[in-house]
Amino acid sequence: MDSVLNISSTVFLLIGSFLCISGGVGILRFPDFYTRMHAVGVTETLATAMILIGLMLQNPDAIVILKLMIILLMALFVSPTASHALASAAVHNNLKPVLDKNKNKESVNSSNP
Amino acid sequence: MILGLYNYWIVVVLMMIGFYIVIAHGNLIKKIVGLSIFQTSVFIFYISMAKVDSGTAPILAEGIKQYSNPLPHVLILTAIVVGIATTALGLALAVRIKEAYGSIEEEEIQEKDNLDC
Amino acid sequence: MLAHLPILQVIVPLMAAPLCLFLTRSRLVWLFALLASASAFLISTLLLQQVMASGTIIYELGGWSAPWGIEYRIDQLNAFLLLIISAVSTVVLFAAHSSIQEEIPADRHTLFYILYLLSLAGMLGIVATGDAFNVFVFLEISSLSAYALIALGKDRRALWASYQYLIMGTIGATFILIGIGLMYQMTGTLNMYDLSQRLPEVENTRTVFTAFAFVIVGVCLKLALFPLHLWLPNAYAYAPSIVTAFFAATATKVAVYLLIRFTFSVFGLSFSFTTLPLQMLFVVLGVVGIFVASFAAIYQTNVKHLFAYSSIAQIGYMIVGFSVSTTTGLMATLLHLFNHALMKSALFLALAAVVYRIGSVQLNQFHGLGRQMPYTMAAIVIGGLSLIGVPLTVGFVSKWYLVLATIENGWWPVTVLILLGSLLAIVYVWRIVETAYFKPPLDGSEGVKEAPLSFLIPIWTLVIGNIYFGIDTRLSIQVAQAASQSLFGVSP
Amino acid sequence: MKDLFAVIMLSGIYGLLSASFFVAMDAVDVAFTEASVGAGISTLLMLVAITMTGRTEHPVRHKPVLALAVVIVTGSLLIYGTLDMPYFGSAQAPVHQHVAPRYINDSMQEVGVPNIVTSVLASYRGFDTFGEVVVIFTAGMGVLALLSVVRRPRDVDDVASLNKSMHEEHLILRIVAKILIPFILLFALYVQFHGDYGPGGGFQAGVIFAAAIILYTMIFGMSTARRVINQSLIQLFAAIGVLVYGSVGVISLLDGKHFLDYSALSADPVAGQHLGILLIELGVGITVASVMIIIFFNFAGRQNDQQNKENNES
Amino acid sequence: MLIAATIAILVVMIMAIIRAVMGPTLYDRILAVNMFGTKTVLLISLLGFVMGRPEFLDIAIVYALINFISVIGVLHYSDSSIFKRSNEHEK
Repeated sequence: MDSVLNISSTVFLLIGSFLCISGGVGILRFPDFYTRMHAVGVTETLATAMILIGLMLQNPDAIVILKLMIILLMALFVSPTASHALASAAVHNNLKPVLDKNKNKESVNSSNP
Repeated sequence: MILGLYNYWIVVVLMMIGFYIVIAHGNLIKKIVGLSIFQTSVFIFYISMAKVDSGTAPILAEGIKQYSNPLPHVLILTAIVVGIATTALGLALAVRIKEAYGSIEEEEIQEKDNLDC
Repeated sequence: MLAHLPILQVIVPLMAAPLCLFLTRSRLVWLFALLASASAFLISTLLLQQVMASGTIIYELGGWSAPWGIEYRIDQLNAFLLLIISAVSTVVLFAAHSSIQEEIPADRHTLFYILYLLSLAGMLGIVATGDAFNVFVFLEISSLSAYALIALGKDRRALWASYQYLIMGTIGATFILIGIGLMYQMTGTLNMYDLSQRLPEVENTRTVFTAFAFVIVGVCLKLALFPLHLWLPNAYAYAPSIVTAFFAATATKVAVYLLIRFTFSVFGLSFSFTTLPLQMLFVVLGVVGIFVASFAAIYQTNVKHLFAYSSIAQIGYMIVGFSVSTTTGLMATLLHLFNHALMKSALFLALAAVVYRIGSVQLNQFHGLGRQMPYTMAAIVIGGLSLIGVPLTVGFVSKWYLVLATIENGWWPVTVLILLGSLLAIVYVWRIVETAYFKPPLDGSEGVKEAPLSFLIPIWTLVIGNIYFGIDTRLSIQVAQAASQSLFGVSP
Repeated sequence: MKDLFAVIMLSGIYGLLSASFFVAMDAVDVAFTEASVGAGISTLLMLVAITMTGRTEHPVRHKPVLALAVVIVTGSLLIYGTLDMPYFGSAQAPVHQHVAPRYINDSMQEVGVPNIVTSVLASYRGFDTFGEVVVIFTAGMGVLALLSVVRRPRDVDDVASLNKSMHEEHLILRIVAKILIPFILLFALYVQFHGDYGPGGGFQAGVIFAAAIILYTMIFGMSTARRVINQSLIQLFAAIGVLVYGSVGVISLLDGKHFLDYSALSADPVAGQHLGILLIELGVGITVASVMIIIFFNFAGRQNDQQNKENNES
Repeated sequence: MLIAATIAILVVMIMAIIRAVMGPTLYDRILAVNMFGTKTVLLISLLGFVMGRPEFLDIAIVYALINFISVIGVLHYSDSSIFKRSNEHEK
């Protein structure tokens, strides 16, 4: 039983870490704000959930699991809300996405709103 | 084993970055940011000296022998409060200076002051 | 209750400050603040008596013995300083109600009194405490309220002066914090007495040397010692007059106290003055400070600026006395602390009265004031004479002991320089006298009347103090002597 | 970096980083405070300030050679000073040998609180904490003295209409905030009363409580928040916090004990300590929460005023 | 395994800092800071487990809260008129 828990915890943590890293690569490599935002927003919630679940499997203490649940709930509430607010603020202030692949280089510089 | 001090050296470098921002920059807000970096680095210095190898947080629990030193933590809790108080007051002053002088650049304010005299 | 005097000294003004918020009328708040300050004064008198009679008083806060808890340790030096601060604060506060009517908007009056009381409590706390970190906390209480008080000044330059003071003051406080941290790291204690016991063991380490350097530089920033004085003139000149009178008489004194406390009691005389070339450094800085500041004072057109620079020069005298590091030298410093507080508070209060009547302290507005405001101007003249060091004023007593101390030590050139510095004081005081008495009044200033009694009473209390303690020197000398002897006794 | 906005974002990151460092160094209570203050409140205040002072820094004309020299001298002095320090983490350092062992070994018998930081903070060095509360009270009064504006009723309506247009579209934010705010307040209470057993205490609780109010203010607008929280009432609360703390001390004075000696509060000294710590933490919490709210309201109120003026002009 | 996850998170945090320094727009920085904040929450939770005192998760909760509030604050105050005006300038 113990080893099952351990292995599953490891798997969850691994997936979480991988998602985190991919989000990080996304925020660095993607050409404009909206795509970066997409990279982070998509991976973030899942990565957080994976890592927190992985941690929950490590510890049998009820209080700790409860606290982790609270953090998870918070993350589920907060991350999408923050992303939404951020994106809508960007749109509201006329930040234009980079649509054409050929213009990538110039647009990164001129994507100042 | 001189490397046993590396932690303090990093703190010193951070401190000096903050200190440099305070005295070299002319922008009032930036000075305050520098000040808070300077102070935070001092906090890190205090906290590093409280750490004991293989010690844990100073909250008593069963089966733990080595705790880190709680006293610097207490001092820094107080110092953090002092820090935020200074920051708040400094920012309030900067806002008022902007209203009164129309600028938050040290040089421009100094020029306007010289005109007043 | 007598056993609790040390703590009551600090918490009476400290607790009175928040209580002010519950009072509604400005006059009521003023009376309440005055009451709090007066009781602090009463307590400090009793404390001084107790200390002179029975020696050092130790008060353990929270009932925890030092070094685990915080203790208040009142010896002659602290008791003397406590008396100076609370006395000046009470007298100055007496004039506050009239003065701030003119200078501070009505909706800020309550806040002014609160901040004033907090600043007072902060200074008393710094002086009373025997714990190095507690010094830092109370230093910040007094400084934060000082920044806000200075910024209440009418002129927009008050804001800028306050901001500069905030930056310098915070750097100073952070330096002190670093110094305390380094000391703590080498000894494991924060209590000053305990530090003085444990520092000698590790005295020769580079860390303690650095700790000393940081503490001293930090204190000197607060002290406005010569190269670090740039924040002071503007802060004093543009603050509300009452605030200037209070701070000019007390704030730098507290810093001098800290300097003495750290060098003499904590690090010990032998470390401070023999291991390091500190003596030379301080004499040079002190003397250069006297001259630079006095020359600067001569060229000022704003009288508050003028006296602010003169304050920096006076700090130079205190530092010279301090660096002689003999009993007489230290005694001269302590006497000068007391005397300078008397004269500067009288001078700045008189300026507050001038501001109340003519709304300006530019020297060219002073024409003919000698006839229009005879009592106020007479007070300025006596204060000025005291600054110069004319016999029968307090200024003479401290200069006399200072000269004695330098001669005793064989520092002839310093003696000559001190006397030359006093000559410079004659020049700047004369400029005021000349304008006020020998120039005809300006056009359109016919309506200027003598200041009201609420100013004259405190001003003349201080002026009479100036003369009384210049003639009957027993009390001040006795206390200063006891204090300096105890400092040398503690750390041989 | 000339863009102040970026500078402030980075300093927020620095706050978060140093707080994580504090966790790694076992200073959980400090990390708690630094997270809420360094990364939260002070970043917010700086942001509000730059909306009023402008966002870009002008280039410096002169070369800061002197400043560089001062910094290098100070830095090398400090490095020089580190050379004789005990090594990082060494249990033999004087810091761990003197004073501190008593806190670690005896505080459970003497104070009876598992969190040693709390027992040192509130009992052994309770007077420092009193000073800390007064510092924060001073800051609140100072900000009031500098920034408070006399409010006319007409302005309030302007603000309300402005806020309405600004926030109507943030429907999602409003709903999430409505769910979160009670939870945050509850959590603040938990932190307040759990400080004896885990990281937390009055200061942290106060900041979290204030953070909830600040969130409310930002999402529902200044004038709505003003209707909920009366300005002069909150000032009285700031004073009450300090007074609660002080009166605990005065009670022990009246009982003939030393100032802040909590054993005066109860027949059993340890129970007295418990009660005393509870009361003073409450005082800290009240003052900190109300001062934080005062500071934020005054900054934000000033900013609203300036905006209104600009709108009226244009 | 915990250590590996911690290191991964640290790497991502560095990436976020790089993005926050590079910008180029305001929103990129906010995004980076927000991401940094959530990663800090994870880091703190992980650190608690690495050090064997997982009961300190309270700090992580506070982080999550403060992070949310500061993102809202940043957006709220970056919406104000001065920013808009300076943005128009840049155009």
